Amino acid sequence: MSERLIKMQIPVILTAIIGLLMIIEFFFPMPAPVTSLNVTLRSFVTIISAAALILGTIVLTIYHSKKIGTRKSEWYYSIVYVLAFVVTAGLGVLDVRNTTFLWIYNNMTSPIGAALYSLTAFYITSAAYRVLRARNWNSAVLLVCALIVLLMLIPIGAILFPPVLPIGTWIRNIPSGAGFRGMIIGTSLGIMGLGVRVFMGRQKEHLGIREERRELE
Amino acid sequence: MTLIVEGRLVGLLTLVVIAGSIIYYMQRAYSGKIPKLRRLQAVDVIDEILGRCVEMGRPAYYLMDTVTMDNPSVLAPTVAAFQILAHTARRAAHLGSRFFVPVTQGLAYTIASEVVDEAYKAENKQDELKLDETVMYLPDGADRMYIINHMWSDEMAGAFFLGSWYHKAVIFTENAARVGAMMLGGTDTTHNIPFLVAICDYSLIGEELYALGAYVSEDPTVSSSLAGQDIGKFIAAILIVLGSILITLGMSIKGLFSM
Amino acid sequence: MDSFLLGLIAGSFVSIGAYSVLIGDNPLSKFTENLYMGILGGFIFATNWNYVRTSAINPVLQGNYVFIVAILLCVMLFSRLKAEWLWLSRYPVAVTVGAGLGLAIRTSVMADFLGQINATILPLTSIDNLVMIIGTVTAAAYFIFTAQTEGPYKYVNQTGRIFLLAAFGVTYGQTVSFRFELVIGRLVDMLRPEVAIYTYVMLLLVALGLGYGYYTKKIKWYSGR
Amino acid sequence: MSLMDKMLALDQRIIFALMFIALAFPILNPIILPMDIQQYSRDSFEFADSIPAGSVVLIEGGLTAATYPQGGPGLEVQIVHMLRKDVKLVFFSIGTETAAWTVTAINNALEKLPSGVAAENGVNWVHMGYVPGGESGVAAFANDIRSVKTEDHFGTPIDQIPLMSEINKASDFVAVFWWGGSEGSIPFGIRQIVTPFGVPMTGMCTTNEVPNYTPYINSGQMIGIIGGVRGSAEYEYLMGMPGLALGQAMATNFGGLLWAFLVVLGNVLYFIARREEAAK
Repeated sequence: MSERLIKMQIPVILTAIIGLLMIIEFFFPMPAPVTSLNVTLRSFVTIISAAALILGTIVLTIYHSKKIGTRKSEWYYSIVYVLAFVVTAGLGVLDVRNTTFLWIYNNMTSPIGAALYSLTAFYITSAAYRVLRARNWNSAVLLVCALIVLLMLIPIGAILFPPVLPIGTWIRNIPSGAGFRGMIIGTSLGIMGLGVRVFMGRQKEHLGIREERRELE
Repeated sequence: MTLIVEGRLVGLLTLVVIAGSIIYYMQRAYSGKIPKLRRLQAVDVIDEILGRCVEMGRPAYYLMDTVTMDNPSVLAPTVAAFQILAHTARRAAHLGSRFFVPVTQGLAYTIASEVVDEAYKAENKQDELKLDETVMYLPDGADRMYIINHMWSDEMAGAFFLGSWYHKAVIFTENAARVGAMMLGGTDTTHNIPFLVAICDYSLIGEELYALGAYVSEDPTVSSSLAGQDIGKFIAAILIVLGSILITLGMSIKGLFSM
Repeated sequence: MDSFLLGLIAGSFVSIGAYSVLIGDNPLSKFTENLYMGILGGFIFATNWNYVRTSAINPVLQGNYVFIVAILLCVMLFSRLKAEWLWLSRYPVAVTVGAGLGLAIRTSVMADFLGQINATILPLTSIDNLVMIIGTVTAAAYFIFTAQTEGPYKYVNQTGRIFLLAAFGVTYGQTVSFRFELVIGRLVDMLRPEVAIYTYVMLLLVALGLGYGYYTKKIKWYSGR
Repeated sequence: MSLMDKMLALDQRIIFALMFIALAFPILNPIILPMDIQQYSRDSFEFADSIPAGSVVLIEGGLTAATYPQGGPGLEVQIVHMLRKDVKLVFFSIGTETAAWTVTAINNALEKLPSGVAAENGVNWVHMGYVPGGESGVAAFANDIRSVKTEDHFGTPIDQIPLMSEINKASDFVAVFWWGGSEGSIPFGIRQIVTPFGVPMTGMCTTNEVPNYTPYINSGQMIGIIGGVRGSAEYEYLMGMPGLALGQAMATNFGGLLWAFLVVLGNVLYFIARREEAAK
């Protein structure tokens, strides 16, 4: 079989077959063997997704190890990464319910993750003061809604500015609800569009195949 | 043994109609008739920003944030970000403005380098391009401080925030605004659209990012897909308006949906 | 000093390390970030390895040989590490992307597309219903790209944009409160009566350390921007 | 530089310090203000309260370290709420981190349980642990639990768990409580459980995601929602068990006011500067 067939065409066809199998199974009553094939395929998807996450951590560890090897700028921080990775992964692989492994995770990773994730609270505030301007009616609508809703959410807001509560709830339920409803309809059509493009083999970037020269030229 | 699972007939018909219209436009596009997309204001904004950079002799930054190729939910914005990069790089080469594209993922870095290289070659401005200074690989975590510092030291005059943006949107847009750059921002991650819309001079909302990518690259696949999806939006509008009028008159078609 | 209190104190120290990035990148913040990435990487590696072992390797050892195919696909995924073998990884990606898109499409057409249309078919008897109908239709129509903006579509487009901006304004306000809640959640643990003293001492030490670093120019001071 | 420019060029770190103080101050000396209950929280609570004794509910635990302080108190109180009503609970998570924090929620809830309430692991509740694959994982789990889970989070084989003996699909549950935190995973529950199996669903998400899900609530696909720390505080209040969430909800007061003040101040300065330029 030609190289192009194995390396490119079969993966594309395989994507379409599996995708259509899932869709057909949902709309049409299926004989038992087809349903059990789909059940098996879905359990494969969870296993491969777990392996993909493992691969992600390995790629990052390789990057940091190379950085230590070549002594690139600030390579000593990579030693911290590699040591932390090896100790945690080692303990975890031996026994995923090891108390030290869970203690390290609960008391070292969690607080840092929470702190890093909350950093944007500070950046939002400095941005609010220094760049968030009602330059045109676009940003004016956005800013007024943001202020009303924020004051509605904080308990003191409804006490200082009572009308904020009914107006804020109405804005969130009706205009904002309609806006998001429009976007959900659009996103749903977007997923269908992406599905058709991928199953028809017209979109292959996810398989690492950059779009070949367009047939038109 | 009913032919179709109970309650899912209308869902199947809808899917067939929408997928059918997308395939129809796709076949037409590949036989030469690419659907004509609405010219988005952002196309002129790209030239306006790059023109300003040439006047002031300062670089423009093109930032894409998360660009991973194998995650389907991030595939559409990633492809759009690269299509717009190709167009913007070509316009930058044509107008002769300096251009900087930091990327935080390895695979995306190789693709971005290819795209920019091809763009300068297409404008035969190959000699002006110093690729390793234009497209740079910055590992995740180390990119924030590097980009912010260079925004200030380069006194950048223009910035593009296009692609799948997450919590870094606020940090970069604030600094870019403080430096005084003219900015075009667009993402489809609903949590971060507000920041780009509020802070950037011009902004793209959700699917407009894909439409801009398709428009500037005349890509038959995405253009025809958008044309087919528009059919779905027409159907939605008609069903809602018609259904609401009928229900006001006492005739409800809501039962149809659960056939 | 039981391990729970020790844990809270360690948590407070590393949080201060993470927050020090607000002053500008410094050795403490970089150390904390890399420590975080390392431990989290190890945690993700171990927990996902446990899943693959219990869901794929054990069944094969117990005689369920279908899962050999799953293990094979996982191994093929690792071919991404070498450019020449990249094509091997296209098979596992094809399975996940194919199934992923199929599963999303098959119910999205009913839950998202038809579900939202059905919910917007409302009697024109109240202002709320009218606003909801006009808003949903124009917001969805805002993303129509094959209609030219010269004709009547221009007004539909602008109306839709107002509703979308209201949606983003609401999201902006809610996100601001959400971000504050994240900080509060961290501060509650750091300022617990039995932990607060350690937090204050650590803050002092970090301030002195960084101050010394900046004074002697060992750490780069980022000018106020 | 005019006074205006100087005020606008205020160093970021001063604003950061002000924010730290505004958020830390109410934690050190809390002030509790009256707070009315939002309709979404009331709907979610009443739906949970209507679950008949002896039925089995599926709970997705999606809280991470960052979102546990907001959602944790509410989830803990809901677990107590359900176990006291003799409702059986099956937990699962679509993230490794979230699976670990679900264990914390269960342990804290068990401590809060009044004595005499049956809460045996494997009989009254079971934690099925981590299911990878995002939306596809949820679909796999919903259609055939045993195809993706051979043992629970603590390693007990699924066939030795009495609670799981008659359960293998999403339709075996009376309801789903989707504590999605900031995963953005609520649409997964709606698309892979509510729509295909018709199982009613409520749940929790962080404050920033509430607007995204109002369409699902208005359409009835979701019954109310617990929004962020305020939702947890309201659930605690409705259960008559005020706790950690109430104090944190109050702590957002000064931070929110500071943010609002800075936005207004920034815009006022901006408009004054713009009018001055126009005058020149």
